[in-house]
Amino acid sequence: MELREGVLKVGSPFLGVVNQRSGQVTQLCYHCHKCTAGCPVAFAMDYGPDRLLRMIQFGLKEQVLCSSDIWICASCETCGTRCPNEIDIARVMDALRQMAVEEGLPTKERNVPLFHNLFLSIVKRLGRMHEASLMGLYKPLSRDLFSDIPMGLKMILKGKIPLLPHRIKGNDEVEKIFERSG
Amino acid sequence: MRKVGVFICHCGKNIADTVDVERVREALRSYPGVAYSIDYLYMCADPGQDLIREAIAKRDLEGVVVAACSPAMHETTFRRTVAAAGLNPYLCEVANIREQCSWVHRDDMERATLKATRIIETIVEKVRHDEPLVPLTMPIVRQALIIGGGIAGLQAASDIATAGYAVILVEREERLGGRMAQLSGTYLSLDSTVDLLREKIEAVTRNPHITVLTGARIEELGGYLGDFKVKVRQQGNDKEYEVGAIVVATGYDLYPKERLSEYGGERYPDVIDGLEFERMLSPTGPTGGEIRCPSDGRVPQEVVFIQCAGSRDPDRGVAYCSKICCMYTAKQAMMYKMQVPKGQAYIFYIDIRALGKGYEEFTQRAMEEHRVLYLRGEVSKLFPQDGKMIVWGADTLSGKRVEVAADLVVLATPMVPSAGAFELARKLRVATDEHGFFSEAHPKLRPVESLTAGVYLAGACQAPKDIPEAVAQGSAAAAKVLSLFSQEKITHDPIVAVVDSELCAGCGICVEVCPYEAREIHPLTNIAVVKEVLCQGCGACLVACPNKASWLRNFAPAQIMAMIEALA
Amino acid sequence: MSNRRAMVIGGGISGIQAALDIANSGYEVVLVERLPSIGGHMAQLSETFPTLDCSQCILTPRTVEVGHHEKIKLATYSEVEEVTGQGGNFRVKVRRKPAYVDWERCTGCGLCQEKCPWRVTSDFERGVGKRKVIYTLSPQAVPNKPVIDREHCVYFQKEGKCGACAKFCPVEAIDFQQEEELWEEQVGAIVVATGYDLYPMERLSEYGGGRYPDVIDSLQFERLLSASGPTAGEIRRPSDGAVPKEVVFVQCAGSRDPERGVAYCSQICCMYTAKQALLYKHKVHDGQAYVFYIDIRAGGKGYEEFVQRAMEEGVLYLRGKVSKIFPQNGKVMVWGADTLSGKRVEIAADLVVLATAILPSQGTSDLTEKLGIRIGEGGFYEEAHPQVQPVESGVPGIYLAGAGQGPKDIPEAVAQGSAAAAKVLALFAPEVSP
Amino acid sequence: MRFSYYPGCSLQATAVEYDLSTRAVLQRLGVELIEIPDWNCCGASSAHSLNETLALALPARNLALAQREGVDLIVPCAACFNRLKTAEKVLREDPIKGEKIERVVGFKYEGGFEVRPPLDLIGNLIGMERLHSMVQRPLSGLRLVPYYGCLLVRPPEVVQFEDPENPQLLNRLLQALGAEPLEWSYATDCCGGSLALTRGDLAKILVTKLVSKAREAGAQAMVTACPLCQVNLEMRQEEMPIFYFTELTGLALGIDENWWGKHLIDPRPLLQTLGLTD
Repeated sequence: MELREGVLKVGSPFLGVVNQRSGQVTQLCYHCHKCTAGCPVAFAMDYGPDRLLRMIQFGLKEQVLCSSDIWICASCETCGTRCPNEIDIARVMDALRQMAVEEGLPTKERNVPLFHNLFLSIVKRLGRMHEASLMGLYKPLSRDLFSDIPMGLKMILKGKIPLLPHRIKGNDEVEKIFERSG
Repeated sequence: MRKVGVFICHCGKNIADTVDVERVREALRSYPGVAYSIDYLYMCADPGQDLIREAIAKRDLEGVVVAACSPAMHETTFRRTVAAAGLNPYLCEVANIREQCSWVHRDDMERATLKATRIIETIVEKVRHDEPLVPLTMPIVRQALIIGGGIAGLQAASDIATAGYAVILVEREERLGGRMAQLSGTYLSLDSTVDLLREKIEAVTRNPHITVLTGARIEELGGYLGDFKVKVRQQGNDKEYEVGAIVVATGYDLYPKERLSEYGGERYPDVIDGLEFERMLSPTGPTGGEIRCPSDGRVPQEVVFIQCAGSRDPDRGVAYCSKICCMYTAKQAMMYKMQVPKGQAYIFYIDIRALGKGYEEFTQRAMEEHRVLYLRGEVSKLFPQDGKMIVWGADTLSGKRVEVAADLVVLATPMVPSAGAFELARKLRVATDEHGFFSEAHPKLRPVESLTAGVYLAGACQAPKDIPEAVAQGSAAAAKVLSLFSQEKITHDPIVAVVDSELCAGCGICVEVCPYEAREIHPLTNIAVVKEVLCQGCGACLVACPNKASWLRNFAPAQIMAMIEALA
Repeated sequence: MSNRRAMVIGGGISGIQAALDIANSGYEVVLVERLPSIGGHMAQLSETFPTLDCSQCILTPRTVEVGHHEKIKLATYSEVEEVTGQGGNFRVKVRRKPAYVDWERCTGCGLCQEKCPWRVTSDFERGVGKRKVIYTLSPQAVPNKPVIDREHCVYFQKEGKCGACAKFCPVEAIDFQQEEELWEEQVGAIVVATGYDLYPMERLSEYGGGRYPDVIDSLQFERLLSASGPTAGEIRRPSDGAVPKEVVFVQCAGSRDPERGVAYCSQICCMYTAKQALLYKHKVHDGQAYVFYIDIRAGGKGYEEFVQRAMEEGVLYLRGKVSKIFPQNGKVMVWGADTLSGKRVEIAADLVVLATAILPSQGTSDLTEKLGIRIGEGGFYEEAHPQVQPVESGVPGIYLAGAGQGPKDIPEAVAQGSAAAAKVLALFAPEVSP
Repeated sequence: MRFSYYPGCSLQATAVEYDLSTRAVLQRLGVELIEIPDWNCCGASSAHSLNETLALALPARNLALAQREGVDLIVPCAACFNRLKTAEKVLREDPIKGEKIERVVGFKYEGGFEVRPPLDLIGNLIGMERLHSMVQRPLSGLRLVPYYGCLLVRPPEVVQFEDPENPQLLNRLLQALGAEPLEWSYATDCCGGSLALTRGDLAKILVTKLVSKAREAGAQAMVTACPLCQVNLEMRQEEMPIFYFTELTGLALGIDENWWGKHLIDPRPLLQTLGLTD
């Protein structure tokens, strides 16, 4: 659905789905931009939180779900805290990220969902995080092999990154939680 | 059995096209108690009314049912008609077979006819059980109490007193003029409010009919419409007054700045609210009208005005728009530019609400002539840096973030009901809305009346409004008082609640539910008493009474049961 | 000794309120109304914001009260011809148009309207409905007496042919020979409450006003919404009677547009548009309503919350002006913009509703000359002082109320009606020593 | 005073000094901590990005473990605290989602305990006066900016902690320790911690700005209560040490644990110049 020249069609269920999944009434936004004005990473986004809400209102599902915004959002909650209309935009971002992953839509920011996926796969296996494993998986897959490597070594040397993973006893419970959460 | 006459109106074709009025007429003739039944093209017309009058005389009718349009249209007409024929008007009732029947069943004449018959039969039952009633009357104390000496209260006082009635004007502060006295100038003309207000104040203080009590408060209020008893405390002394009507004009306060923590609350001296800036602009203010930064007294070169600094913010509990901020901000920015021509004024807004005559043109002037920069967006954060206030905002129209290093920031904080308004409302037994503003009787057609008889509203105590609206409301409230005072006596519909003292247990539930303060528990008999002149016949008490000890006159339980029987 | 009778010019809600407040204080009032019955524009409305009360239902008790009031002399179908004298003692010549019906005889039975074979476009229905050539404005009209529209009446235009109304009238009230009446009223004070008209849609040529049947103005849409309107409250578009599934509301259609000479804001459009969009959604559940706006001006008690409710119920607000409207394949194409996303927007609509600008009602400027009061920018009556004398005209004894002084909504018009009444009452007050 | 304790993954790894100092300080203040047995990862920002149920259920399992202890739960990691509070709010206020989470985890939330950050425990339950009275080595001359970050204060309706625009506890705590907390306007501005690894470039921009603002305010160091912030802030610059508030509390209370060596930016030179450590 192209907004620029095409015909605006609003009947899409996208708005309703986003509202339902995020628990927010996003059409209450009157576009005062307070969210975007206070957002620490809006400068790096394609649209910024306010415009993203606008696009949700327009039902521009693909543009929204493929935007860099949803992955660049740092979940700092500044937007929702200041929103006069009580829209918790960080919850909207969560819902959008979840939908983007479910729909398997491409994104420029592929490393962010990759990171989250690896993170959770480790938690599923061990019950807890293991940074060394995470880095070992993430670095090659993200095609970002070398950045922060000296920093990682420094941390290992300082005993801040244990090399051996610790699996919790109740890991079967955690695995069950993963399974039941779908 | 009371002899009832039934008069069926065709309403031209309005009724007769859908309802077979002749069949209805015939059906009614055999209904118990119906002594006479006739149909006619237009009952409300003179020949129709003549029919009714003649039938009452010739056939000794003791009750009348007119089956026609809604009673809202012609009940008064027909009651007058029967009264002219010597029958008590409360023995005449209207059966609505137009709005409630013919208009809504145009496609089914058979059933519409049956329904019309049934509607009329129920009303016949009602009339058979109706009591003859006379309107209630009571005397009026022709003196008004105005609470609040701001512009709305001053206007109400002077209009009432000009018409020759005595007025007690109670003002909490030591001076009259209210918020308007704090302002620098009005928008549009930029006239000095001081001069405009002086005239209004003089009109009040010079009027011999007006007693001005400043530094005074309402301590207690008793009585009701036409005869309130008010205790006013002034300099420690209490004095009681009797008044027939009350105008509430207690105005507004600004929302406390300290609750706006993302704007620094009260932490930064160079972040001020709209009224503080008014004082700065005013020649009688602390700076003699010079715009200076409170922190160090310098002339601000960049001033940021933030509209909706708390308003339209359900998150803060202020979901409403404060209505006046768009205009006073435009005015303030303009006055700033006139004083500091090289300075820059920025206004952050969401919507420019220029709601008034000449207002749109005024904001246009601010933009065009005075180069005030309007930025559509909200400010996210304010903080000090290097002696300046850094403003982080946005302009949604360009989609850009905006950062201004301002010398002075002016917050257009929300209008809220003035302190103490809620307590006053309780004393006056007047309803308030969820924000504490006084509730009007009807948002469209009764904007200056409260639901409490004899208590009227003017100005910003009812909702945010600007000076011309407050003035118009002050006059409007005065008109209500003048209409009241011009009556010889107050007359009141006698369809009011009554209490069966045998059944009443004095539980007081009816007192709680009555929206008009028309009920109390008698201190000696411990039985509910109806203050008939306050009762509006709404029926809330009847429903609430666990003992069924209460009913409305001419809506007695037996009567209603008989009406229901007629349908069965 | 001044004359303690008042005249109210204009029988809309503001004039009604003024008349009732004065009459209820015991003074006689002459209420002059140009149309055959009172009620003004409020009688045309469907439901009112923000409570969604039925307009007719809350208005009728007031019109009926006026109709019955012993102290109010109703002069409908009449206009002020000439005013002489001064505050306290005005002499006003009133000219009553011939109704060609003897209202003294007429019982208001409505038979003539039924029998009249000729239907023409109704002004009251704003062209989206028809009426007979002998007509009342509505079934609840006060007074409920018909008038004959001479211009369309076959009897007048074809030299005596037809005359059905006269044949069927049971009380012989039809009087084709009736002439206009001219008489004089002596009053001490005058309240001017002549209200507003809408900007003619035809002048909005980029929106195809008047050219495309499915581009209508907001009062036309009110008639479509109204239960007593031509569609009995069903939303049907004029061209083919279809239920529109996409409706575009265009605010500021003419207002805030100095190029068109309407630099001012019409003040009520934001709210009634929100109401219309909401009512549309209530009637057509699967329909989509779009509102193009520049600023949402919801400045009244409960108004902001009302607009929020419309948004919450699915009305889509687009911030921008519409640049062009044109028909295409049975649809009405709307080219607009949304400045919040910086995008152009194109909507294939079934119906477009223009919130056209509020103008002073026709005849306002003539009346100012007769009354000797001032007219201000935009052609509205000018008040003595915009801040502290909003209902005074500047001429002693003449007061202003309602939208004739400037666009305003019902509660403001009512408050002004009462305020003007207060001025009259103060003027009429007998000298009482305190 | 007895509390249960949820350190969370970071405090076992990159924020080990936060764990050490928290335990030591609370012990000194007379608090007994019981680490809830066999706790699991709360899912951090990854779970809520990908799966809402998981994001609530992972912390809920820890709440279930804490519920057995029946005392308030201390959570030093601001991210864990935030996730646990979010789950707690759903369990308390949202019957539909709450019931689902209970089913997924296999427990019944009964409440009866609060989730608290140690800053709340020290500042509000123990009190600044008591803390001040126990200071053995006032941190005189140490000029610091308090840095709360995001997750401890936002969203306010979830964390129910301090005013997110103007929190005060860290300032008051530093005062009680004899240090010099400085006014600055970035105490709750985001450092980009959640993007530290995936968009290091963005994190760097945010960190650089914060550190330069801190320097402008005259700070020698920053003080945090969040392991994500601390690591991110120390990773993306090389000059300004970033303290956990518990480390400085320990220092002032005279606890001679040596956790300084764990820092990526060694704070010892700074402390030495002020004579606060050897």
